[in-house]
Amino acid sequence: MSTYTEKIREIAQRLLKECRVEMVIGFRKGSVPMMNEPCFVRKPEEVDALVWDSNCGINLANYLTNRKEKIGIVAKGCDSRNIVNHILENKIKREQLVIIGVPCQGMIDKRKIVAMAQGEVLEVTESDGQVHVKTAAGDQTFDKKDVLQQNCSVCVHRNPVISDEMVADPVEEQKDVDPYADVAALEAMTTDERWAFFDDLLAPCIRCYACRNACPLCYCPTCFVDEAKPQWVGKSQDPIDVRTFHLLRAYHCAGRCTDCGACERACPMGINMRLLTKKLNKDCLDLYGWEAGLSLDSRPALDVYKPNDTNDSIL
Amino acid sequence: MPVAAQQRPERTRSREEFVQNPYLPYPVRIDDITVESEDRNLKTFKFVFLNPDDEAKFAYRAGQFAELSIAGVGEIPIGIASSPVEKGFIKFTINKAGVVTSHLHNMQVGDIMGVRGPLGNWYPWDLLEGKNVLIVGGGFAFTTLRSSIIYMLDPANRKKFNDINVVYGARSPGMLLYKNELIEWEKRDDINMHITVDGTKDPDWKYNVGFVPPITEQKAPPGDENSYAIVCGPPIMIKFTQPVLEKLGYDHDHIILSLENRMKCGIGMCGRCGIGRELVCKDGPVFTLAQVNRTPKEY
Amino acid sequence: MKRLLEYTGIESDRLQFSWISSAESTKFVKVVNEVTAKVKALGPNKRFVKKEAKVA
Amino acid sequence: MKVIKIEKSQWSPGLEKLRGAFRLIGPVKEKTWHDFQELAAGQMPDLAFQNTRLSPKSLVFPQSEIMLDYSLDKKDPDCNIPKMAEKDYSPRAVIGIRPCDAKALALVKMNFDTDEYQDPYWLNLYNATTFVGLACDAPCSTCFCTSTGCGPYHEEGLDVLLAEREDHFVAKVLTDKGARLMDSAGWSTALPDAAVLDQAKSAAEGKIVSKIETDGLAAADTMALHGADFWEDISFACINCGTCTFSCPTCWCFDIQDETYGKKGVRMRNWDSCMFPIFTVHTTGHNPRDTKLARLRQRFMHKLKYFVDKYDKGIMCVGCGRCVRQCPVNIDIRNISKLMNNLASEARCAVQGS
Repeated sequence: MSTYTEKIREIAQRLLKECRVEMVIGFRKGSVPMMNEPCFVRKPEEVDALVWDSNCGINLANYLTNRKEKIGIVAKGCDSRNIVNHILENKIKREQLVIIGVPCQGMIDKRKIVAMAQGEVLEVTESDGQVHVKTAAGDQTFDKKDVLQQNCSVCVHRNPVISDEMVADPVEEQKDVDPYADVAALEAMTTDERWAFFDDLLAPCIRCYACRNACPLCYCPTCFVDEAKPQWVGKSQDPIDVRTFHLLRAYHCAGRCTDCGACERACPMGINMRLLTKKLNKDCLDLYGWEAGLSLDSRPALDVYKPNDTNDSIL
Repeated sequence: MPVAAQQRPERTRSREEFVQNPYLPYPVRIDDITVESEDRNLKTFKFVFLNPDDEAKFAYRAGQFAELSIAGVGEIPIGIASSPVEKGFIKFTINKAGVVTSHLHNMQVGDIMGVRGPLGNWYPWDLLEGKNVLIVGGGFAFTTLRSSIIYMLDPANRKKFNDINVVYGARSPGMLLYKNELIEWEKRDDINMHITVDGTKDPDWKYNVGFVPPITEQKAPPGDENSYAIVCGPPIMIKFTQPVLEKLGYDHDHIILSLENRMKCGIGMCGRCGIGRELVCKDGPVFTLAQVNRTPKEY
Repeated sequence: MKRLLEYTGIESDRLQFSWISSAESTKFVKVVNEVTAKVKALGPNKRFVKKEAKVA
Repeated sequence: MKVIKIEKSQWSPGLEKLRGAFRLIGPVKEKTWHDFQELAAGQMPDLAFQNTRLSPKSLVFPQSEIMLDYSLDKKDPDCNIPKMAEKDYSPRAVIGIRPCDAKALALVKMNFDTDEYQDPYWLNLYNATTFVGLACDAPCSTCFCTSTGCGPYHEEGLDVLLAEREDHFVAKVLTDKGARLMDSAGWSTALPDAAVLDQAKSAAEGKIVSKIETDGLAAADTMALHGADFWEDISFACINCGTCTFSCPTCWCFDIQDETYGKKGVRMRNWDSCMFPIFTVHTTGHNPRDTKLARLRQRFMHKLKYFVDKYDKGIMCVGCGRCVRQCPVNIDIRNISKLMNNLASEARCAVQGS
């Protein structure tokens, strides 16, 4: 991972020195374990702040929306797909960007480590596939593949789909993984079981909107949940209002979501609301053979009409 | 300090003591509705309290505001347009803009709703005694200024103040509030009215034509340690009137403003209307320009 | 949308889509009867309903 | 200030006795975190925790709370006239609240209990509750209470302070409310040495490794802080979600909403956040704080400057560290306070506008 950091700093410094970009967006070291803070660097001498490790799960494409400057952006696989989506949806222009592609090796799920740690987690380091955790009650080591974020463990697009520079050779894509196994498991349940499952899943929600605000797809000036004239959904903790919010938020991501996991990572209550967006991703794949943000030349599935589109759900 | 503070009895900490729930509005009935502006977006509502003794509890000073409450729709903070010297009713002039105001504009005489207040502080009437008062108003922010003018012109109060000048402007003659009262005040000799409109094609328009700031510069008296200016209007008007007043010699703690901000509770608890340490709903809405300059411009 | 609602536990028969031009009155009658029959078969909706806010 | 010894054997019988007079609330383990919940019959508070994930402010300030209800039925004489909602304010006892959260409630009380207005909902719940605190002997690495005028054995806002020992609890009774609770639980074996906690107190305070720098904030010039140039850098990462404000024990902002259900309706209040754009947007669309920089700045200026000036009781933070641990993009109040504090000491302004 440290070679990634050096390469990112070197590319960033060159881009800033040659004035090809006005700023580089990346991560800087966090002040608590397993956390990094998205930041921007404007001067070449400040590039040493940039780091890269397995705690860069927040999607940096979220910080590009409506920006006018020329920007260098560090982007792992899913980030790059969201950049493609941003360009297709006119939220940023391709010529504004110098994309520093990062072949991704998967991000750590801090909640898994906290659950398996004996005491309070004080420090987490990683070296060649192993994660070393220093806790208040002694040290522990885990295999990285056991502590990955769920979406990273089934990710098949680790390499950036679009980039101007690459920090390393592409990694080998995972083959023997079924990204939609969890969705299929839910589909197998009965209607009553599924209703109860989502009741339980969304119960802890405190309506803080971290899932919406961490997602690059959510850039509406006034979100439907904030609208007062007319008011679509209640603002209280009533379970039906909470469910309505999550249902409609997920529905707005249909055919656009890259399953980067930033929503689940940002949620203070650790809710796996990705189960909603992944169902829509699975449907888009089954019905239209579409995966979001793979190339700049094809329009998203729900944005284009083809004669052979399925209409089995229409009377 | 708001009037409620002086009457607050020595408090004990028992639970039942919270008889006065500050979120509970006084029930009122709409007694009269008059359309003020030609575009029908401004209406003055006259309310009467359903419980007569609520009126005494609602004793207010000119410059305060209240939360108009419609059950099932919401609340809106509106400056009190009626004057403390007018008894038996309270008046508010409402501009049709959002959810609650639009609903209110569709209500009829006789409908029941609620009023919560009086809220916020008021124009510093004790300080203004014996001083010259210049009132500069614009558009529909003239409500609390009407309350102030009627308060000052009341026979019991007029002699407390020296000369009173009023500069009040609106986009066109049809947009002026309280037109007949304006004509009455124009005729009086103990108040100098300078009514203006941004523009008009009406040939027999007898008063000024021009924006409020230039008219203020031409007609308003120079400022000195005995003169205060109360300014209330849209931010753009305040922004261009301030240098004019400075040129006329009004220094910043002689320029009094009534600010507007998003509000919900109106009693200084929900934390939304803050500008720096001050809360517009409780420490304001009335501030001197000197105070406003010491706080962040977040209104 | 039908598949998402079904997935989260609401019977898919409760939501129907149809393309009917204003000229196709017979199709409109057919679709309305069909949908009414299906919803009646399912009985009153108890899931996605908010009688009043269930809060403190 | 009596100090009582509660043998571990007396602990659960005492709690059972308390159930007669109080509804018991305590920390309950959920998957990998704790939250305060009402304890079912026989359920014991799980005191093996560092702190709950969300602060216990929801016990006196529920996230959604109905304030008024009203009829919308034309035939009803009281149509359109709101009434105060019926509430159950039967006595409750919170067992195991941490000193930082208790002090936070004391700070927040200053907002809801003022000379001019008292909030009946917050105060009725607060007064109906007896707070039995649990001192921290193993604070988190992100706790910085000792530098915010609070501490692992702080007593402000508590009725009883417990300290857990090997085979017993040491209970320091702080108020009459606390004494009444101890009597109804039957815990009365006095401990002669009232200073038995002092030694543990300093030991616990020694374990606090983190701190926040605030000494220069009171004298700082508000406008200089507001116009500082570091806001752009530290607000860049912020995604303006409500996580920090909803998990913070000293945040009290709320929104008021009406909801109608056919012939009746309610006026309720919900937690709100200065991080949300709609918090301050005017009906005209004008928004005094329309950038995330302005909103983030408001949160930290309020906690570290406006509150300090208004109440002169130190900063509006008890160092519980929840916002530091929960922020998805790692915005750290300790860093921001240091930047503000450094700016303050550099531009030590002689005249602070009154």
